[in-house]
Amino acid sequence: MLRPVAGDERCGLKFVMTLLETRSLSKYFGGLAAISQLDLDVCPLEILGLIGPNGAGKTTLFNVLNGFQKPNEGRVIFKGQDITGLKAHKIAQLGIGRAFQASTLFMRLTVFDNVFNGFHMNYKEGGWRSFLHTPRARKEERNIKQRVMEILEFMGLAESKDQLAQNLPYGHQKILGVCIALATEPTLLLLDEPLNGMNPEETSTVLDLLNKVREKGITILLVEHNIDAVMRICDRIVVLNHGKKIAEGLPREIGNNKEVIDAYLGADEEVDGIVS
Amino acid sequence: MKEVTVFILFGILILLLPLILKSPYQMHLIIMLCINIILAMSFAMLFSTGLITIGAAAFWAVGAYASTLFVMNLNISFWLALPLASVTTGVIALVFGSIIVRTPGVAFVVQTMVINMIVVQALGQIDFLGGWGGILGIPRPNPIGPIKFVSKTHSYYLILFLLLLTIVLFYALYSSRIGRAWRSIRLNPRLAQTLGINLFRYRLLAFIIASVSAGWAGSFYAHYFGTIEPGTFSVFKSIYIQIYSILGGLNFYIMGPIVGAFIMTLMPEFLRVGKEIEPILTGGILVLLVIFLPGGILSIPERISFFPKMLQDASSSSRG
Amino acid sequence: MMQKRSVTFLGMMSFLLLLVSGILFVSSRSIAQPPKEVKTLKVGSTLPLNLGMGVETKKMLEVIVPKFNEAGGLTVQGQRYTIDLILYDDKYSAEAGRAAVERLIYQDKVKFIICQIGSAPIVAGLATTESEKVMSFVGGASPKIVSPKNRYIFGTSTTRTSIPPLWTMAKRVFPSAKTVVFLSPDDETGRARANEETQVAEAFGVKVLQVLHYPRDTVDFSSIAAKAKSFNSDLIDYPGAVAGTQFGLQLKAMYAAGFRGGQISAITPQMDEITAVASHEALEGLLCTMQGTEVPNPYPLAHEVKQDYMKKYGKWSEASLTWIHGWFAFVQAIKKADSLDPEVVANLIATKGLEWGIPNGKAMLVKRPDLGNNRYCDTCAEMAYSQIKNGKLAFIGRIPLDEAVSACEKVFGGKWR
Amino acid sequence: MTSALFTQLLVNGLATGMVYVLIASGLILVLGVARIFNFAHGEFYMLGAYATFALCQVLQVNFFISIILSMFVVALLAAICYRLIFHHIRGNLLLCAAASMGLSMMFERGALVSFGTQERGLPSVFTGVMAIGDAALPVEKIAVILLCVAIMLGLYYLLMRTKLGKAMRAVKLDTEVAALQGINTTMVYALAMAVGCSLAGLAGGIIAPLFSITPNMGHAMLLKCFMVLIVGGLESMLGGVVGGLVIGMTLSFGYYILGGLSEILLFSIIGMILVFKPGGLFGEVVEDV
Repeated sequence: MLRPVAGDERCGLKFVMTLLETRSLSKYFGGLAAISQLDLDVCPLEILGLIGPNGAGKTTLFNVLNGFQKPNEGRVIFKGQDITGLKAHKIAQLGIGRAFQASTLFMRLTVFDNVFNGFHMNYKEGGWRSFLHTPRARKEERNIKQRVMEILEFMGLAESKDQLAQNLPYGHQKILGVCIALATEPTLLLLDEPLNGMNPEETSTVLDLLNKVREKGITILLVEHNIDAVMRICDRIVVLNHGKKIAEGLPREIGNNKEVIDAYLGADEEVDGIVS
Repeated sequence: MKEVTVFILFGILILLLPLILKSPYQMHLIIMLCINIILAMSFAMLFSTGLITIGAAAFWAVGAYASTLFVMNLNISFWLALPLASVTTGVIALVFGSIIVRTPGVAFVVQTMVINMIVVQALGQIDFLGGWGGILGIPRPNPIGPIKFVSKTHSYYLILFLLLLTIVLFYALYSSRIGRAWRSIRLNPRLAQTLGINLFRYRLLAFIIASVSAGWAGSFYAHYFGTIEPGTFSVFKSIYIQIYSILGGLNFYIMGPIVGAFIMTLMPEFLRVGKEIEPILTGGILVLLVIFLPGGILSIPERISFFPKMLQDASSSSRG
Repeated sequence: MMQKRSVTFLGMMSFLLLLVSGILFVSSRSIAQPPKEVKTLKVGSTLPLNLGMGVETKKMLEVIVPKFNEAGGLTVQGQRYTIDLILYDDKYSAEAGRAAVERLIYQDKVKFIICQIGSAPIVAGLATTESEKVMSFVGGASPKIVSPKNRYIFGTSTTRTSIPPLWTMAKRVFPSAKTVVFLSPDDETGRARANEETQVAEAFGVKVLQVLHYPRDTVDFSSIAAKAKSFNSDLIDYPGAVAGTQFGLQLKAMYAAGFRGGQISAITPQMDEITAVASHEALEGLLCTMQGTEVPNPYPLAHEVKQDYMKKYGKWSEASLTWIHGWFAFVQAIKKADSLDPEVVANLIATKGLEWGIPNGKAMLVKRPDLGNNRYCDTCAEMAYSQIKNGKLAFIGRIPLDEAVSACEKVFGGKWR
Repeated sequence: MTSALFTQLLVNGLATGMVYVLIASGLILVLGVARIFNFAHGEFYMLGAYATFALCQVLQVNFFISIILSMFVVALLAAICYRLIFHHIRGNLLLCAAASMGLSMMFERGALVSFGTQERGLPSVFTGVMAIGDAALPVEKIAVILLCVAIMLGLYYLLMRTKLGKAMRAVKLDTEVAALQGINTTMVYALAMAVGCSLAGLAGGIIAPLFSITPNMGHAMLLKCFMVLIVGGLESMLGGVVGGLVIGMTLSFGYYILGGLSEILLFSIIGMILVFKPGGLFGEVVEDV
């Protein structure tokens, strides 16, 4: 499906194929609109930043995109297919991966097992063969264990592979979350505040990693409060406030947008808190 | 290699148990223990997907009654009735499971409990199923060659075979991708969904497999015990089954039920000298075990390593 | 953290302590050995110690058996035996009952089991007692106990044979009664009793309008009573009811529903329990059986057990009498056969019958041709009846043993002696 | 069915139902706030009945004073049980369930051993019959209904208007947040346990003059309460109220219309609720998302 994309220099085209699009998407909680009439386009291979003050509906949007919550109105279209209201596991199988805001991991498993569990969808052999432990299934399992190590090495967690997830430092837990999401081999990765609570050094490491992830052919939709980082890494930025899109464009355009600045100033500058 | 030696020695011990235990009464307890282990493992399997059932005894009952009815009404061999009863249990579990597996948490606990009550009521009310008095004179398993299944020893080897089959089957499941999916669901259902795991399907699968294993335990029970009556399969049996698993250690899906059932089956017999205060002792020990060993008996090794540390920092540490 | 660890430590210590004391408890039992010149005969019993009737029966047995031993015990072929009663809890359940029976037979090597109460544990233990040729003198209401397949089990309670004598008495007390409604619990006993009483009532020319079953644990009988009342029958009968407060609640509810007709029951109500829940008006006129200890001029045996029981425990409980017939039958059977071989004893009494004395009077083994069993396997006994007058049981008469058996034969058919 | 009979059955169902409501609300409260699946709940009901009996019959205290006193006795006992047992394993549903099962075993047999085998009963407090139209209604049933309604109103007040009630609701919603707001959660848990179990104890006291008092009276009641939870859901007190009344009415009218088959009617109603409303009439279906 071709959509016009305003002033996108990087794509070099006026019309590109969108990977994910939402059309007049709305989600209400008891009369209160968490998202209202949202149109959003995500192009392939871009890193799209989603910013906005607390309560702007970013996390709700992720929950709707990933199937945790059903929208009240509107459509979600992924790779040309209508995925509105599908169950979360179905959407995951179609190729939308998600890394969570809070450290949602398998806390009592090792780092390795965390990522290993993430490979659930990527077995070619069925559960029956795996249950019988046939040679083919075991070979595939070895193969997958190798791929787990590849991901851990790629993300720089290989050394702590035998540690329990709950014993990891906070920053590493966040990266592990991304590792698990990568294990599902998604086309589109939803990242919920991966930089939350990190120092500048860790931040730049993660930003490098995200660039590397994109180079592997994975589109990233990023929610982040760290505006500097978003400006640095994102190809495009969408600004939400009260569930509505108030601005969309290149990082520097957004930086100068008066409405955006107002929205942020009006929101007490409190950007690190926990969004409901 | 030390573990392998221990394992082999243990295996020999189990195989030669009838030679060591001379008293048929002790063999009876061991046979009942094996049945209880299978039931507790079926509880543990559902727990491995994050579901807590208080209805395991219901599927045990279905297996027992199905097998009995097949053998006594259709005159088929026990060896055919055993798998047939297991399949019947599986079908009934599919029906109930597809209704209740969608609601995890406390709701599931209450629902399984009520299903247990419904099954017991049905068994008692329907005369065709024997009514409240149950069914008497259920034949022993048909003889295979010289093995007649009259003696406790033969029954022991049969239930041992079923138990080992269950253990191997469950172990294979837990170590396969299915088991990993279950573990993901139990540890974090939200995250598991984003990994593409269909919670409903995997939980239903666990529900059916757990019920089927309870079903063959039931089939064996009916033919070993010779009589069945609805009261045996009441909710309180299900609660006991749950306790077996908790006592052994919930994080040990196979060893936990074995250890827990071992204690809870043999302890009341051991305390029989207490006559009417036996349940008070059993209940008290249960409460103490739960409080002081919340990780189950199998967590003792972890706990023991605490003791030296405890003595060390007895003066320094003040963290509440 | 700290606190928790010390708590753990304490907990494990107390657990160990419990274990050790348990072991000591067990071993102390085996240390105490009786003197050698008199041999010991082990006799087993399993009782539901979670229910009042089980505990009362246990208390009574613990009075009778030591007394019996003091009086010289049992003499078989010139050898004196004292009885060692080994008693386990069967929790009224099949599983615990079976385990207890297996333990009695294989661990304690008993050859005789007496006075079991609950049908579920009895039936569960049946497979083992039969195959191990262990004789059982048991209570329990289940007809499965007297099924022709069994050879070593004898039903020594009168539950299965008490209905025809009851209705003989009922026809005397309520001669004009034409219709009856049954109220019985929805369990095996209730259903079996209700079927049997239907047969008996029809044989006595009384029409059974309805059999109403209620769940075993019911305490609120108002609606059932309203239903029972709506048939406007002459009589209400309570087959299979449990003697205790639940029975009182049924009478209370029937009275509250406005029923004023005649009421009969084969059980012996415990007056202190039912008067605690029901008013005297609600109980007035109930025809029921009476314990042999309560009748005017009780038999010596009845007087004796009551005195002994009160000497040991202070307070008399009629419930302790209901289930002990098995003990007297056992003693009489051994004396008659003069043998401790269950095979010999069982054969003898199954073919020749047995008569013995119980606190209520005389009892005898009867055949059950109506159930296809031509062994002497079930028990008929002399019955005493009473009506409740002003909150007290008032004796109205006995049905002697002969008449009771004849009534049974007339109703169920076949020759019972 | 005449209208008199209908009224009779209605009052009867209401009385039984309200007793279920009382006990089930206690169960829901303990489950919701203290996160304990309390298998010993039926035993607290039994202990309440025995305490009332002891006060009324042995110490000759007035009936109403003795039910209130026995409520406090049960509450104290429950709080002690909480502090000694459940406090160490708080938050763990399964361990609490197992511990409460052990507690139930101890209480049941302990009652039989210490209170004796004789089943008890209290003489009726209200013996009269009230005539409304053609219907003759026993006053004691009406008194039970009124008492239960009054207690439920009191509970409502406690939960909605008092500080303790607010704390309980906060803890039920989110324990951590409540703790951050400075609520002493241990205290709230213990009090929730005490209040919940004392409701069962109160119910035991209220039914003492109507029904009988036996050591194993708790089992049957507990199973009935689980049915109430299935019908009403586990979430709210309202669910407990509706569930209790539905079960009470079903049994009352069921026995009259169907006789012994009414258990089947009850279970088919429960089966339908399982299929169509798996979370109960007033419960949300909580899926793992």
